Amino acid sequence: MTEKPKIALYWCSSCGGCEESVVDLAEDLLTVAAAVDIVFWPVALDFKYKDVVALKDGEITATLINGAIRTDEQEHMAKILRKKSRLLFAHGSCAHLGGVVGLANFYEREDLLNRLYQEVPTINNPQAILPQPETIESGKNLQLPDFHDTVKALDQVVEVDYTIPGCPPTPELIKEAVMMVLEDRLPPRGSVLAEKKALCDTCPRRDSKPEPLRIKEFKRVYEAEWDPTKCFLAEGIICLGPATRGGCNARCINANMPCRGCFGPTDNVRDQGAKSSSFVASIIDVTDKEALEKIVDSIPDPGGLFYRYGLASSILKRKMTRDGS
Amino acid sequence: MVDAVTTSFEPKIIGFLCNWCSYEGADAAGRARKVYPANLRVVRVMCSGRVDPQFILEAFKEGADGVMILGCHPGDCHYKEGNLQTLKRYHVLKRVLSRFGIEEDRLRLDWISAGEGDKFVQVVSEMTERMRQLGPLCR
Amino acid sequence: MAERIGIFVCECGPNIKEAMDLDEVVTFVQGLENVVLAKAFGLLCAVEGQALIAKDIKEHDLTRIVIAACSPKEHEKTFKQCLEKAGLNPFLLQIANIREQCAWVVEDKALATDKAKAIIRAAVRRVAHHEPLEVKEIECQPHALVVGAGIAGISAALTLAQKHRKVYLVEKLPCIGGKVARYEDVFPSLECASCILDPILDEVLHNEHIEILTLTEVQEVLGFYGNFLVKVNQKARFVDTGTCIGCGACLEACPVKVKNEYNEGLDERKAIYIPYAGALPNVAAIDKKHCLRWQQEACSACREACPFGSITYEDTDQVRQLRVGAIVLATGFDLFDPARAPQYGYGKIKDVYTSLEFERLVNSTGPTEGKIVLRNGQVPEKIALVHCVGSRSSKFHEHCSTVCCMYLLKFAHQVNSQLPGASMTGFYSDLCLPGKKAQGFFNKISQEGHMEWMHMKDPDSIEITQVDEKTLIRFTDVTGSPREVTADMVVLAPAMEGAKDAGAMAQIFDISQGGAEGFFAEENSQVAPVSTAMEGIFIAGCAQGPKDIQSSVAQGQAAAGRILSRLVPGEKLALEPVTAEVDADLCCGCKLCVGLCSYKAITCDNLKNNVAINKVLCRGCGVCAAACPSGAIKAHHFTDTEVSEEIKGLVRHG
Amino acid sequence: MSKRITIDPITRLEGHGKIEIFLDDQKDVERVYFQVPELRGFEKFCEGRAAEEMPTLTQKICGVCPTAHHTASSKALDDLFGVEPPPAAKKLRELMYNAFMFEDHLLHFFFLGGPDLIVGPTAPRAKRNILGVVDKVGIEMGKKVVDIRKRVRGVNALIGGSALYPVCGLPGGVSKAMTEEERTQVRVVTRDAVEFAKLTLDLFDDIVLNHKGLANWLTSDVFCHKTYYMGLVDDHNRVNFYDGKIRVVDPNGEEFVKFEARDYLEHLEERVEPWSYQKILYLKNVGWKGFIDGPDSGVYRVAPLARLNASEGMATPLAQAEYENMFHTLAEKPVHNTLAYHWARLIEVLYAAERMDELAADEELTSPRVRNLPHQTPKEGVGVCEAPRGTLFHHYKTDEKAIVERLNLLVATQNNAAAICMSIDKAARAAIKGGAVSDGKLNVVEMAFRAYDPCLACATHCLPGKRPTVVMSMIGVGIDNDVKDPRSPDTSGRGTHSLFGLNRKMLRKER
Repeated sequence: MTEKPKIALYWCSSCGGCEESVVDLAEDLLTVAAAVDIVFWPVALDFKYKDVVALKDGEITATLINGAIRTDEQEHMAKILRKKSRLLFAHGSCAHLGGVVGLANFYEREDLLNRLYQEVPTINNPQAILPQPETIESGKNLQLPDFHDTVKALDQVVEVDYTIPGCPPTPELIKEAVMMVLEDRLPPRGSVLAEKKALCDTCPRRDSKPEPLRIKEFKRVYEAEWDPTKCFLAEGIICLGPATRGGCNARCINANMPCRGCFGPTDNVRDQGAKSSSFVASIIDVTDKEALEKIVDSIPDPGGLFYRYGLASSILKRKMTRDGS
Repeated sequence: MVDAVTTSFEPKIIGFLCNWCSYEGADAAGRARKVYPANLRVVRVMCSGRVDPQFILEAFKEGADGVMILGCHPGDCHYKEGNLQTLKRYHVLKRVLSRFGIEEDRLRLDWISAGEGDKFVQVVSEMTERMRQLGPLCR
Repeated sequence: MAERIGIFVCECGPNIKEAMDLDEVVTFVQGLENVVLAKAFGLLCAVEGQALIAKDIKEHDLTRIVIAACSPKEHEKTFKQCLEKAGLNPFLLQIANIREQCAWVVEDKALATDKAKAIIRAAVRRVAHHEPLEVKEIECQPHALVVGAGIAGISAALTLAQKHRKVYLVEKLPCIGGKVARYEDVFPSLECASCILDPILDEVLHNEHIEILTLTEVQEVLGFYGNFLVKVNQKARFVDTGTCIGCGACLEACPVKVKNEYNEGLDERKAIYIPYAGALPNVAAIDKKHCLRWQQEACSACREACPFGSITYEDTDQVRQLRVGAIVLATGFDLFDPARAPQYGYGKIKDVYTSLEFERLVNSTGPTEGKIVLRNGQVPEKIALVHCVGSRSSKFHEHCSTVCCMYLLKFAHQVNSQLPGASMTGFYSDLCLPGKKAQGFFNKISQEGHMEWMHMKDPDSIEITQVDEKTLIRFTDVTGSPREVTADMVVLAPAMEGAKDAGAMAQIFDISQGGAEGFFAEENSQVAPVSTAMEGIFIAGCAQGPKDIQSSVAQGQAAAGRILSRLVPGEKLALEPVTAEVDADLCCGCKLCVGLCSYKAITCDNLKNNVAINKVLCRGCGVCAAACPSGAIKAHHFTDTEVSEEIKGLVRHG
Repeated sequence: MSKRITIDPITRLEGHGKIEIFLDDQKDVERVYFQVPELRGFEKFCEGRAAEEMPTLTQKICGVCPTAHHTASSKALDDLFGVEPPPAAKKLRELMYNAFMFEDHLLHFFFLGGPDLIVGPTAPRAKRNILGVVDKVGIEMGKKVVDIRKRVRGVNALIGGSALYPVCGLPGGVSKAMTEEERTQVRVVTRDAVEFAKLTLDLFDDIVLNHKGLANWLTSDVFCHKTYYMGLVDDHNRVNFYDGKIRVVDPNGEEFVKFEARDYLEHLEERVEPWSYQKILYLKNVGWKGFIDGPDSGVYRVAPLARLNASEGMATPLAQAEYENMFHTLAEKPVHNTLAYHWARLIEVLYAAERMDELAADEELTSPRVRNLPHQTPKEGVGVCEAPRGTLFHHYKTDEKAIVERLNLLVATQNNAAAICMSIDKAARAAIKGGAVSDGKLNVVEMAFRAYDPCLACATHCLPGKRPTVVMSMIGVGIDNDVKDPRSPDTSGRGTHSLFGLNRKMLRKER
């Protein structure tokens, strides 16, 4: 009998939500698992690093990696798995775009450590102890993986063949991706396996969008109540739907909250944040200096909002630094 | 903040010039043989309204220390209101750039008509001087 | 397959050559990716230069061309043609401006050399991504739209029709002829107005090339010279123009009376009405605002009365899309409202009239069938004629309305001939009597006598009050001393202003107004008096400024002339090839771009839920492409890739 | 160079951790280190963000207990803006919260820590998991577990938008009201939840308490630490997950302090160890004396057992009875045995179910008024709730435009960090003598922390939550932890197939 295709799953810097989304495949996972050999899944199985190394290059049919890349260990694993796999999938927002953790790129590594271990009000750390890559305590040597200055999306350390977007991706999308592999009907390499169009296309509030859309003031979700049937933008609440790939089943919209962009940009857009800033600016209905300054200032934290998930994969990728790192 | 680097440092500046007013203004300066800093590199666009924020980020990423968008004066836009779209985008983008640690002065928006060769020279010179003070944008 | 790029560097005599080290530049760009040939030449724009380019394109089968020379503003066209002749699509060219923006503005030779390298490198990177574009042509639309069927509009329409141009003559009132049709006589000839106007109106009404749209207003204008798309709304008349002969039977029958605006409210009309006796077309119209049927009352008096069954309550407003090549705006004037200047007592003192009211009073088809009488029916003995009401004024309009002096003289003549016993007083601060006939007219009327002139210090130094039965006129005379005069009747000459809806018109047609007086601004007051900043949109008559009939006719004909001379049938208009295009597979129908287009070129298909850009209307500014949140809009010749490659070429390494 | 034994990664918990056991020359345990090796720094990169984004931003700390972070964060926003949610909003939040506690606790008992007791600490590795549990409790029970978790998660999705990452939290309320029809559906679920919780406690009686070997573990000194205990209590000092005051009792069960969330800084302090990214919390007013227990050491514990120890009862009748029963059976209060966490957890499951049922019965739940708009200028806010794994604090300082300037997060497992290290150390010393190491023995070491159900993703605001449900489902598809080749036949395969089929129901995508 012919060998079953080999599948591997691995996580890098992530929260576990993507693993959850795989489990949510439920009985479909059963179907899938029956049709494949899962050769590596540290989260679930006892296969170890050495088992992976033992595999021939390209022996794994497809590997799904979730989580962003921040440590040497993660980068190293990603590279090995790339070598061993015919197809490599970025699984979820963090692998795809850097995700929420990518926001750390607005700060220096040191800022993070100092905040955590020295500044927070609860801390008592007079000798300013910081976790160390290597500690020797009474002759005992203890290691911790060091972590990089910059959070990276998966495709910044290895070549990625396909992407399953979302924080987390929907089980449907994951299933479809795996079936594409099994049934050998994958779209062109590099595709993001979700809707081609932005969220507005499938948004339940689509038809309530006025034309033209003009905003004299932006409202923040805590400042106002809004009509739960109307387009958020029309209500003056910033929603990133127009700049975000569809495929999420508009889950946030259905909970009466605006889109924050977890599915990332559509194909021709290189920087979701830049495009968001552009379209948000374009619906502003004032041009006189003062009024303009005022309304623009009313956009809360434009950087963090427009780059909520996509900072690490944006054009600039991180805060510009004096030392040029 | 002028640091040691800047004395020898020559910034690279990308200018997005609209075809109808500012690019003409730049040519006018040329025809009048008005000498100005060689630091400026010009991208011609039909309208300043074509300038996608992605272009500006790309310019910074590729090595520009400063970026200028020059368009027709409000009311004189060849396409009626393209420059006003740019004006709005500029104000939003400025706030985004600050998050990236890019000083406000590194992005400048100004209006230059076809006749204003002198103003063009003045704006380019100011911008170059300011970038010299700010020093290189490290990446 | 990789592109084969040829680079031609122009020495421009000494201009470029001496400003930089051209050999270094050429050697450098020679080594750039996809470059198969790079050479410098003395003067590329010269015949020899163009020949060289054409020859090399063929010999080295080049697929992309970079020309490093003067500004594209100088010779881009020249070189485009050159490519075309050599069989290359002209859009596969990129000009590197190393003269105006390099050689001429950089002193240091080394710096100039570096900058030139960067500029050319950018052009090379960019041109590799150029796509061939096709310049599409459409046949220009020879038809014309004339807005306003007054004497100016009519003159324009007739002139155009003489050359068999189809003309849509749009009038918002139910009848044509404008103000002139409501005058009795015209100055200075004192001919009867209808005698000169009626034949013209008749000609218009029966001209096969002129389509008159009464009760019609323009709602939207898209497009450009040679290709305007105009949306007009024709209000329901509820009377069949084909069968109604204007017998007036319905008017008798109608139970509703309202003030008759066509007689300046001096008498009443019915809800179904003909504006004034002799109004053309001589067809009744129902005034929906007052007709009982639209107050939920079951009245059909007029339908029952009509012998021809012409009453059609079923009529509805009709919106039409007209395609024309040019537009004439002849929307005329309205009078300054004297009530805004309480000193004239207008609206408070009953026998104070505006000039238009007096025109109707002396008009045989007017409220009194031409009799000059006071509101109480008595004949006035003393009549005051007041010049410059609201014009030449420090408080209101600065401008002189140019015709008031003349028509007040006309009034004097009309009074004289009807009420020989009546005395008249003219209150003026200056008289405006320009041209070859005016002074003679003044002298003639003065000789008729019965006219006393009061020389005011300035137009504002007059006050009209009611003292028991008498109307008292106080004013400061030219010497500065206060004076008093009484009168039975006062006729005011209010300033001429642009039509009340001129502002709205200006918006719709995207032209500007000169100032507070509301007249449309001409392209150039000296040499382009009937054209506007908007190519293909012309102005004529009092819409452009105060003037008499003669000048209005002249302007109407002038506007028509401009159109006839330029808008030749069969002429091709090249469409802008640098336009934006929507990728329907990517467009999510967020519609954010729709409102951004200054040319209303973007429309949303709500069924397909995506937008489309009208190639004819798009001007290629690229605003929509920059704003499109999902990158679904491509700005041809300025695509994201082309621009970003150019940026890389400009700033990367050195 | 001393001999070392490394357990890496430790399994059947959320998050990544590793244990280093150093043996002395006698091959006895000299020192044990419990390391947590990563961080993502939410405390830093949430600075500069808009306050209203915190509930959806901070919950990405952990894909396992996002609802806890979402809730603590929403409450911090209430405090920040000084706005009380309307009654309906509070009830919706609490309902969602108890639903979350219910399914998360069950997850632990049946899939993670529970198996240690149910199938026995030293049972073969292949059995120490949901599969072994099902063999022991029977497939019918297995079906019930799967089914009730699925339906309760449905309640989460209904209120929060997504069962995984709720988005409904706003200062002063929630984004969406509940309809009467929805409430009717929910009531059916909550009634069944109560029944199931009872069933689970009976099960615990049968297979743990009535099993001498296992019961002994519950009293064994190996798992005993006399520490302080902390938990959230209502006005009558009864356990509450969603709201109340924080009560701390000393090792003798006497109230040590009771404080408002806002005052947490006066009572809690953290320290850093160079060999772990996890920070270690202790009672500020007792002070850090090292990894030791007793009244003089600031080490305290949180989560189920601690909550029961720190309270004087449960707010619902059935849970109250079980509460009394436990302390009576174990004949001490506070109970110091770590393994009693398992029991306490099930009592909380019952409480969560009863509380859900109370709330679902409340007609006010469907009031359309689910928001109050804030009017106060924001400055500082603290929010607290009892996460499954312990007391969770969110603390924000903002500018007047509600942009976060500073934030501090004290997450559940951090409270237990010191105790966990101690438990592992103690268990290792007891289990490993003369260097004799076996899988069973090492598992005894792992049991020591597993009882706490630690969430290290949270603890470091960093690492991938290791999905225990995944462990289960993988067994479900016939892969056994001890069998390296998944293609090799697995005797338990059949039973697990049907189990897995149900697992699907349980985990089907929320809508």
